[in-house]
Amino acid sequence: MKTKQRLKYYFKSFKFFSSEYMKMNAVQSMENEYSQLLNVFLLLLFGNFIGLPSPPSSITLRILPLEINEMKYFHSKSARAGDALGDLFDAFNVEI
Amino acid sequence: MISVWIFLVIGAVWYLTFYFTYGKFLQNKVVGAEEKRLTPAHKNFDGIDYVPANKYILYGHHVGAIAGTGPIIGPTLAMAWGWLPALLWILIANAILGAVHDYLALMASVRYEGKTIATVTGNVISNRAKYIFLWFILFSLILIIAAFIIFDVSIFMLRPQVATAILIFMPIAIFVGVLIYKFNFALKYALIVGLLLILVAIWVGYNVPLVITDYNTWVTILLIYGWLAGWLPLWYLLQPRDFLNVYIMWGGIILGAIALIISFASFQIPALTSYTQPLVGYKPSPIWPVIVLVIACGALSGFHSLVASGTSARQLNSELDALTVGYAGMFTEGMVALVVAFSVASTLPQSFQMLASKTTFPAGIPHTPYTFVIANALGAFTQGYGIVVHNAFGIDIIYGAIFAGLWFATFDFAVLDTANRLARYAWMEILDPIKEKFPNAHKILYNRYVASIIPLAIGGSLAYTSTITYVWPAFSGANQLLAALALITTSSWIYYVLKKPLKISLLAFIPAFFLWLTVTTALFWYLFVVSYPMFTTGLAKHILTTTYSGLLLTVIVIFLIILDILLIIEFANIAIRRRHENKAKA
Amino acid sequence: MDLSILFPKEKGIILVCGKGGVGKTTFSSLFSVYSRKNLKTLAVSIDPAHHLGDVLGYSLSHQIKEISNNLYAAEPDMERLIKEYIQGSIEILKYTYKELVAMNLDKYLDALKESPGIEEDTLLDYIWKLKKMDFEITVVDTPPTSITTRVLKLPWLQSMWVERLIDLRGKIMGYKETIESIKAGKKLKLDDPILNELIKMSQEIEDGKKFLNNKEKVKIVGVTVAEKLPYLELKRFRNSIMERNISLAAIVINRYVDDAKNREFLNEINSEFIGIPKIIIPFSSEDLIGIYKLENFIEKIRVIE
Amino acid sequence: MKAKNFAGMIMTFLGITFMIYGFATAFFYHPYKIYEDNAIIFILGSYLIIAGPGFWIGEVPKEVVARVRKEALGAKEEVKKE
Repeated sequence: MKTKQRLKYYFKSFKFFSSEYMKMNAVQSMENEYSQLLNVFLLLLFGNFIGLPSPPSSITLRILPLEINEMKYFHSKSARAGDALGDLFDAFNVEI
Repeated sequence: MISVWIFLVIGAVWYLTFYFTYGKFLQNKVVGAEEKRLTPAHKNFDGIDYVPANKYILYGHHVGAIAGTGPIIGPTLAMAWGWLPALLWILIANAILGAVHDYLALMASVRYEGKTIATVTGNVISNRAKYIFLWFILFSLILIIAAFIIFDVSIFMLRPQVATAILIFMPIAIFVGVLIYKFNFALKYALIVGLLLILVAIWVGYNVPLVITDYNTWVTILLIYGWLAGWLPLWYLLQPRDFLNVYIMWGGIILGAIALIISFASFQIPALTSYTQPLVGYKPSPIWPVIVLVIACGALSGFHSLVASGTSARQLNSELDALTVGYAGMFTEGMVALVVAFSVASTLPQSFQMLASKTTFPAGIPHTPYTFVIANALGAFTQGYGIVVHNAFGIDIIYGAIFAGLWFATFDFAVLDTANRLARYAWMEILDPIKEKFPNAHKILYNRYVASIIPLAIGGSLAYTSTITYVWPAFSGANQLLAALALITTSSWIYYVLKKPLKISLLAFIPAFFLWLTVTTALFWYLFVVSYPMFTTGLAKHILTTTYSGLLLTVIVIFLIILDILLIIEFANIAIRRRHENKAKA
Repeated sequence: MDLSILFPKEKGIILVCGKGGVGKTTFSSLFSVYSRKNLKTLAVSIDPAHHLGDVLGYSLSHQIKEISNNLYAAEPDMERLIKEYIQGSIEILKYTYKELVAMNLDKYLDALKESPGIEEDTLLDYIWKLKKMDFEITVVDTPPTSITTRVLKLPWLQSMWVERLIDLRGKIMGYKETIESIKAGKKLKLDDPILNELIKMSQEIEDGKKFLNNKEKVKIVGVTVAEKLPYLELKRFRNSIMERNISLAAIVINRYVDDAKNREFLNEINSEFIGIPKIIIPFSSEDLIGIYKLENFIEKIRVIE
Repeated sequence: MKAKNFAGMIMTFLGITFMIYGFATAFFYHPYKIYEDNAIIFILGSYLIIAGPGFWIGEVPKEVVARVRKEALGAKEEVKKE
């Protein structure tokens, strides 16, 4: 009985990993583009703190309360602004 | 007649022993990775970039990102020296240099909150070192564009069936992409549909080859593709193509390994033909140091440090996973290199008879299997792969060869347009320092279209005028320098930042300096024996193409050597400054 | 023909615009005193110079108060207006993200007070508030034309920005939805509060634009005197609001003296602003202060086609 | 937006016709091969198929805005009706 269970476990975990791996492959560069666009959106909204032309404050004020969750991403992305090289290498999946 | 599969087993055992002995030592003593220390994926979790991923999935993704076409060219070319030098280099250099380089780059980046190796270099050594890093990347990308255009054209000219297959493959990738993203097809079925269509493409290619005899038209076609693909939205062309590519690669490797074992293939070439074989630029090239210019990605590649310090560092679940992802990841690429090397070694004379008539040997070079493998490296590999698969499963040799060709060409196309995009970015990044001094020059050079044309123009011009034996070693040189810089950074990170005792840090320093020494001598050798003489003979015989490529390669190699020396000077004065600080503190 | 041509069908706003010092406040007071006879009138001055109270002869405050029967007035203070305007947003934040109050978010929002263009937003928001009040007619004494033009053009600027943000947010949600559907293995429909908010905002801005373009609801009166500079400023003002197809309801010529210069000036105005009624307010030697004096002065006003 | 989609459709259609044309010419040669100029047409077709759909279906995210706007407008009508 022991080996039968173990085999079933291995087969199930293999199925899980292969489907996860497939998903990660299918979605990785789209996720990267999603994060870049999100960063641009946040920069557009709150750019006036760093000198970018920003929309009339009536718009910023109304969206600010809804934007708090995505602020976390905004901070971590701007902390890493200096070295976009890593992101580019992931997005383009260079195989050398 | 020693059979090949024993060495595959030896290779696997070798890597496993190294994994559990040297790898564990690196992990516990040198880097001191602990389970309880939080990785960036947990510390600055943001749900998009920083997301902890499962160890095996990250390993699969890391290997998918590093192994591609690299471990095919190097080992095939190295067969000119016989199978022993390549085998030894792939086993030893991988274990001591390659895997260590990937693992340390991964761990250093994990300790620097997922920042890339370029920023780590900036912190650990100096900001100028960061720009050296970018220059190496730019040169590697330009040379890889040239090298891969030449490879593609040589396959399409030699085996026109692959050309049709790849041209049908592109719309298939788009179709699969539409299935997945627009009609929300389940991934499993989209993959099956994709792979079936690829088999159809191979069958169509087999029956209806696409023949273009003129070399330069092919190069122009590929340059146009590189430029065109550089502008398309990422998710729409790149993602589905990579989605299929990875499965072609895994399929190719596993099929090749099984075929080698089942067909009891045995070495058809001697262990060592001669110490100096006419390999790089058809000049007698000694194994040490030139092997580093030939086998680049099979044993060690600077680009892996960038891949390792990207998603892999940001999605690492725990520090202990790093050994599997970084260290074992490189070993997998080593196994791929072994499979490629053995499939060529066990079939070289046979493929020589078949393809000798179709290969153009330069004047004054004897027609032997060992010069055939240099003049027509990809022919040797695809034919060899076809024969091995034929012996094992009885599939027609041409089909096997087309599959190997398609496997190579799909990755080539992927690298072609990604290299173009990255070169554009690296080019713009490098221009930063001149922003204040020459603002208007900077404005012109910084323009998006200009930035994307320059790398393609230089790389393309090399592709028009030069051949594999000149361009590939130049690329490997730049690539290995990148690795040397990354290794020096990570070893000084261990010694100066982690403050490990000298005895342990030497374990990282010695391979770094050995690599640096080998690469520098190899580049000097390349400069005086290959590229400069090529320039002078071209001048003497008034052949424009050889003079141009000789000149361009000489200039690039000189630039690389200058940067290389700058790198060591940079490291030297950092070391001296740090010793004064320690003395002052003590 | 008399001042009643400016009366709206049911509810409306009169914006009295002109170069500083041409007599906007005087006309606003005259007109509100006139209109209070048959309509429940509110006179408001959002001109930082704050002269409405002095002309009407009452000390006005931030809150609206009845100064005589059927006539209400107020002089809102800009600082407090901005604070009220931003306060709304702080309340929402404090309500939805209680834990963030510990991060004393109001400092963060104080920074927003200083952001450029906050005055125009506040003034526009105040006009929208006036629209909702239940006065039959509201006479607004506006700041000099340079500020008023920007306030009037603000809805178009806002809508340009909101459309761009909607476009970008739509793209983001498109990617997110595709990614999540692939991960979940089935087609998902995600709803994004920010996109909904943006679309709601774009509806409101459209309504605001329609309101400003509606000649019944909003009547803009251009005030000038028979001099070059105020006249040129009025022409420039007319051209800039014409771009957003807002038109002038009437032209007021203040301190009119029946001499050659004024008559010639009147002809030029007639040729330049065809089809727009002209309100002539004769020069008055003594200062027009207090409702009683204003009322007596009204019959002197002539309105010509 | 319409023009962009339309251009995308034309390019994709042209791409398919070029590829079929290029492929058809192969059968005039024994053994079958797509030769020289026909190959160029075949390749041009393949490039058009790569570039075409980008304009046409590249607008995946647009549907989301249209849907949300419809829902928002729908909600508004109910409010008016009550």
